[in-house]
Amino acid sequence: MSHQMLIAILLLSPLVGFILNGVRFRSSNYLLAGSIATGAVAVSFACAIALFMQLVGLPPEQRRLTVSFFEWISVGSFKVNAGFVVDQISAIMILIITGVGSLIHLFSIGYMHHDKGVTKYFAYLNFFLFNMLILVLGDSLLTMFVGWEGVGLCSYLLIGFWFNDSAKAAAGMKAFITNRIGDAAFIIGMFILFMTFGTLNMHELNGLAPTIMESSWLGAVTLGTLMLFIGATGKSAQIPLYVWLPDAMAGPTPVSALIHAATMVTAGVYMIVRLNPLFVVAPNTMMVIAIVGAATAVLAATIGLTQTDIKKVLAYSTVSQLGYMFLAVGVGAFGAGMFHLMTHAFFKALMFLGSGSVIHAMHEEQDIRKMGGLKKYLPITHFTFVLGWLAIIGMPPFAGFFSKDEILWFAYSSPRGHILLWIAGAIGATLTAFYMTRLMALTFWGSSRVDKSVHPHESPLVMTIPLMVLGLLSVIGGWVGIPHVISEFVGHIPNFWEHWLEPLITKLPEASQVAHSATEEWALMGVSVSLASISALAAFIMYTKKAGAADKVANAFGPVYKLVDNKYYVDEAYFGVIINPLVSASRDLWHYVDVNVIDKATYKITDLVRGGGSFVRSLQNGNMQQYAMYVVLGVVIALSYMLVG
Amino acid sequence: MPSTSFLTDISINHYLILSAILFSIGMAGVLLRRNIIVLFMSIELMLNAVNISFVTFSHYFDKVDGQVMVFFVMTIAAAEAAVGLALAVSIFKRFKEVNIRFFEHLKG
Amino acid sequence: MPLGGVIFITVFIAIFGYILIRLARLTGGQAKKTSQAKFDIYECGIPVQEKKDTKISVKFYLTAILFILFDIEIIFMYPWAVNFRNFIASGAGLFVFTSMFIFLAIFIFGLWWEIKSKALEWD
Amino acid sequence: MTSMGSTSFEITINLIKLVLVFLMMVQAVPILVWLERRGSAFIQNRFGPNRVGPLGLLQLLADAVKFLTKEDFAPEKGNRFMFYAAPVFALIPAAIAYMAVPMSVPLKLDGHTFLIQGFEINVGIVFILGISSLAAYTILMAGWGSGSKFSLMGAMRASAQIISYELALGLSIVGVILLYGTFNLTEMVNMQQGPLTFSMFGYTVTSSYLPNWGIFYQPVGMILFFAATFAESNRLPFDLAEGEAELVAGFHTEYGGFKMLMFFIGEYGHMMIASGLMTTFFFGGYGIPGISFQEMHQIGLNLLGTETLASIFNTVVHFLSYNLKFAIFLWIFIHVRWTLPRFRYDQLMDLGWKTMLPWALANTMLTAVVIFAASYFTI
Amino acid sequence: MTADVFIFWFLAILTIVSALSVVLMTNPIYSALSLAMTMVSVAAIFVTLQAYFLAGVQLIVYAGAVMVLFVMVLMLFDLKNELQAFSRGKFTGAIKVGAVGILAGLIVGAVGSFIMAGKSGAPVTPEASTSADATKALSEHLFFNHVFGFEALGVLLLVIAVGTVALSRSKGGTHAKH
Repeated sequence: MSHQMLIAILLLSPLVGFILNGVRFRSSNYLLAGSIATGAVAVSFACAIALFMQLVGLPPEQRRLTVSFFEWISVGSFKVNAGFVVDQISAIMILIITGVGSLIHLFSIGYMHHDKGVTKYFAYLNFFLFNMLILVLGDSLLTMFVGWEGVGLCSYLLIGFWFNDSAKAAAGMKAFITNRIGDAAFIIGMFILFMTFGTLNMHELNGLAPTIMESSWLGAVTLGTLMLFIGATGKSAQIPLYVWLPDAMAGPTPVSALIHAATMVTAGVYMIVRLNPLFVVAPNTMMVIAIVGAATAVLAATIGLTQTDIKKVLAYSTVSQLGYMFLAVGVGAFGAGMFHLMTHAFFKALMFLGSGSVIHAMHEEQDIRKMGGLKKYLPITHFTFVLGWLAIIGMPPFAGFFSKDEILWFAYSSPRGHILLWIAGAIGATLTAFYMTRLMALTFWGSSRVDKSVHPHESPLVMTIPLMVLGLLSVIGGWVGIPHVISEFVGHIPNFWEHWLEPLITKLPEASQVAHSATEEWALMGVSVSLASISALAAFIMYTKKAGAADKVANAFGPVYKLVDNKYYVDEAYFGVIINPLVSASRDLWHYVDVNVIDKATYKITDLVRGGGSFVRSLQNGNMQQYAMYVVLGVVIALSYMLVG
Repeated sequence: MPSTSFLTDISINHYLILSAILFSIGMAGVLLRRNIIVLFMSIELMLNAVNISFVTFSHYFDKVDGQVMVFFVMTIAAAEAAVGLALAVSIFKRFKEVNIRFFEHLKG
Repeated sequence: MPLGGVIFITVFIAIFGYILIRLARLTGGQAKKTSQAKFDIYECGIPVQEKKDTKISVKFYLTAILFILFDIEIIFMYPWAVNFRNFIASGAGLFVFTSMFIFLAIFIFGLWWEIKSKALEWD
Repeated sequence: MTSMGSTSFEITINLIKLVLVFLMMVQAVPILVWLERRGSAFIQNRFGPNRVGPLGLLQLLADAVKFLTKEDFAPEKGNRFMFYAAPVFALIPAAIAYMAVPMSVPLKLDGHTFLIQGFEINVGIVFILGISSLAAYTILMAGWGSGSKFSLMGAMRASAQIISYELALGLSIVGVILLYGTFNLTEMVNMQQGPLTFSMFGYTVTSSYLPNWGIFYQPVGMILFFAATFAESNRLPFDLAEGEAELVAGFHTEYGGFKMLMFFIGEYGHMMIASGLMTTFFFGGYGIPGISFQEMHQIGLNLLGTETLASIFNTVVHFLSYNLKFAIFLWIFIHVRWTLPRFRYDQLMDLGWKTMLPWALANTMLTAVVIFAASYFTI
Repeated sequence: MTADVFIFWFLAILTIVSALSVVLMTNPIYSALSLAMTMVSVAAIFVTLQAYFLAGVQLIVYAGAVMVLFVMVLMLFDLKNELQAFSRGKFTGAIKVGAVGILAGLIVGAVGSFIMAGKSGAPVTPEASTSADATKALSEHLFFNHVFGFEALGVLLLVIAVGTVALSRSKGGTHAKH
């Protein structure tokens, strides 16, 4: 099949699934709905594999399959096609999206089977995938933006899926509004780029990217990329717009796995990697990205230390890991960012699904203080969760180790890196190891604190198979990008990842001033792994062996603990500094300006219009033929004018 | 003005004038008749006049789009007649009235 | 198209029919009014029963409307059908095939709905 | 008017030909009436038409005398103009539509070519459908012009029936059009010559003894088409328009004498169109199985010597072939009339809308799929 | 005068006369039958313009379907001659007639001015194309350039089919008869 056909099927298959499920959204036949949705995504996955194969078959510099279905907008010089492109970056993305997506769909059949709105759920899920694929494949920023908004909408719909609970509905709205702020910046960024380059096609933009560094803060590229980055912070939950993601855990757990861990939230990183030639020439933007990423990684990790909701812990961990990805792209390690994006998609989806399995087993209980000792009830879930845990804390040879280590190494060694960024990353890694171990300990190990009325049970096969597949991927997923130092050590295993992405990644123009030796890399690797191991061990002891040790530590830190436990009062600060003043200012405007000035003026205009209207009304007497006569008279006058004039 | 050539050389203008006359007759029907069904018929007449123009242009400029347009116009005219007559029948069944002026009473 | 021939034969048949009717009147003669009943319309042996407005079922016009709509859909198939092989030969077969089948799906849905909603029931 | 001939001689011949075809159609009616009566007499053991003269032929004469001596009558309540215009109008669509059916190979005389066909029209099918759809007016005019409620109801029923079956008719033809890829009837006939040849997936299968007739490709379409034409011509078992028990005689309740005869001509005209189209679409038209037009011409040349005579021979033989097939279908029309009972009106409408229309749709889709698949996937 | 010219004038006069009788006949059934006549002659005019397929469609759709519907509905209503076929009001009536007259005059004048200006001195004579080619071109345009319109019309027809059935079922509005 031609690649045009494959791309069309890839895109349309989830849409067809959405329509099929959407028209019968009242049905509660979970098996049918789930089969349709899963089948649709599986078809997409097959197409994605076929496309990937075609891409592999091409010589590296020609690996770019494009298709343009129709001309979407054509206004003057502004032309946008409904064009889609599969190249090295987007091929990986569609593989992740459809592959992980189909596993999560499969999982959902088991997870959602008792829900009344199951058909609606699957319809949303398919629609999300459709939009995500548009986002990923779109060949221009505008096409991407369509998907960008579409996934935002689906995210809103799915977070507020149980909208009868007002807290969950509010979480959906919070996500939506927070995203809007970012989207506004994204649009402004598009304007700036279009004004500068006259196109929104990403391939052309990359080609047009200037070769000279832009050192000014007010340069067009810097401003445009900065704006795009602000858009990315909204979608990818970075400081300052990360607040929606923890709340987004109100949605069904598979949704958290698919949207809020594996795919949608990584859109920001993807966008930056896509446009890397532009970002490279704006070092200031890169610096901002790196700092924001590092700060987010640490900040979210600290908040994760104190959370007690199993999904909130994972949510902050996601924010933190996304911070790592931004750190990576901020220091120019785009490949490493993408690499971590992929491994993170595996192990975080795995952990979310695992937590879903736990929640399912615990009958909707999410508080880890009421768990413990689940290991013997949920053997498969526990085993796969352990794989995810090892991957996220960066234990070699699990997937997370390679990607995280590569990021840390680049944070240190890259010309745009800095030792401080490395330190922040290492602290983040240490904290990650700690809170993830804490999560494991409180949930699976130690003594059981499970309520007597709850009888945990292992989930059905339809839920555990995705866990096992993702578990396997969490182990081997990192082996495609083994760093040079290790590969030289164990025998020459090529770094597939780097080779694959090479044609699309722009090299940083600054030559590295300091030559970094392999010893340095080994040392840094050893430091970060051992820090993580130590902190994991500490957490293990603290939460399983020595009961009460955790409280002692908390008391010792007192006010700091309280600050972290309340998530640094960020939500409250946003309310106090932005939202409340905005509301009261609006109220004042309404009371004084609106009532006295605007309303009065409009009333006057209304009176005028009403007076005119009562005159015109006499013409509109309901006599259709009279109306027709006016039309004819109008035509006569217009025609006479044209003939005479 | 009507020279012999006007009578013997049939050109695009003849068809257009014919179309214009038909259109005007239909327009007069719409403006003057009071039976709602005759009004519909007059509208059909106007549409036919337009169709003649379309086909004429299509023929003389060798573009098929005009004919496709006529195809569409016919479809839409038929659809319009169907709905219009269904409405007229509904109203006739209830009020025994087809006068266009009566329909004024139906306004909100 | 032999338009002249069509017009010619139409006029010819009209004249032919007119002459035939005239001829029949000549041979048979104009009907003589021997009684009023002879010139009344047919009724089964009783005085003519006729109400002010003859009730005719609305079904007839509904059938006619539905006929128009489906007829147009069928007419749309004609240019498609006559050119289908050419489309295939020129490589556009799949596109035209698909677009017509979408159209047919709409058609079938309409027909199915009409049957389901009992719009076509005569009692 | 160029296509009516290039010289005044050709034009004159062609116009005369039109009149001849029309008169032939009119003349066929007495024969058909006789056939119908004799047939019914044999089928249903009726005696009348068997007794009058040799073979009952004098019955025709008796009918003619009766038609001619009838008083000319119009009901007072009706609309005189409509009442008289309707029967005249009944002749026109039937006659004109029939003239588009090709009846034999063209006659070649001294460099002139004469079609044995009223007029050759490239969009033949569309033309015939369009013209014969005008027949509904005749019925409505007659029904309304009579001023009788029986007539009006009969007219309503008849026209509703005609238009309902026009859908199935039109749709069953789509399969035929898909098959031949043309609207032109002569081209269709030419495509049906030679042995049966299926071409699928790049393979070609030729049958040695079956002709290449449309019926082998469109059996369902043939049945649907034939059934729909029965309803179109208001013949039993679809003659609900004149269900005696309910409507006396339908839209021609008030008619008699010559005016009645004209309706008959119209009805038989529709029968003839149907038979002609059946022959043309599905049974090879005027072609003779096993012998091509050229071969027949060659036989004529061997027998008679000159080109002109051979051409005449060729034309006549194929004309007879056409008429043989044509007569078989006419006889089926008559046979069915005297063997099948009448439908109830709701059954009639159900058959049209709920049975034949879906089947015709399925036939169309199947034909399209097969044609598409056969030429798209070549093995 | 060649046959083609004669046919054009014959058809033009037939069309205009039957169109006029649509508007002027007081009995709506006569109007409807005149309109059917107009449709048939318009179909013939299409033939003179070599739009053969469209002529057939015009016959099938307009003359054979739409106008049958009109006639059926009128017979269903069984309206006798209307007491007052035309709208009341001498003043507006005069305006309407005047407006239509001026419109007709303007259009004819506009076209005529082209004749006077001699812009049609060399009448555009398209290449004679066989009708098979014309239908082929028509279908190609219909299914390539206008395929969206084609599908949209399918949906439109569906909507109307559903709508008319719903309308015919309705027992009347919510308001009482005054």
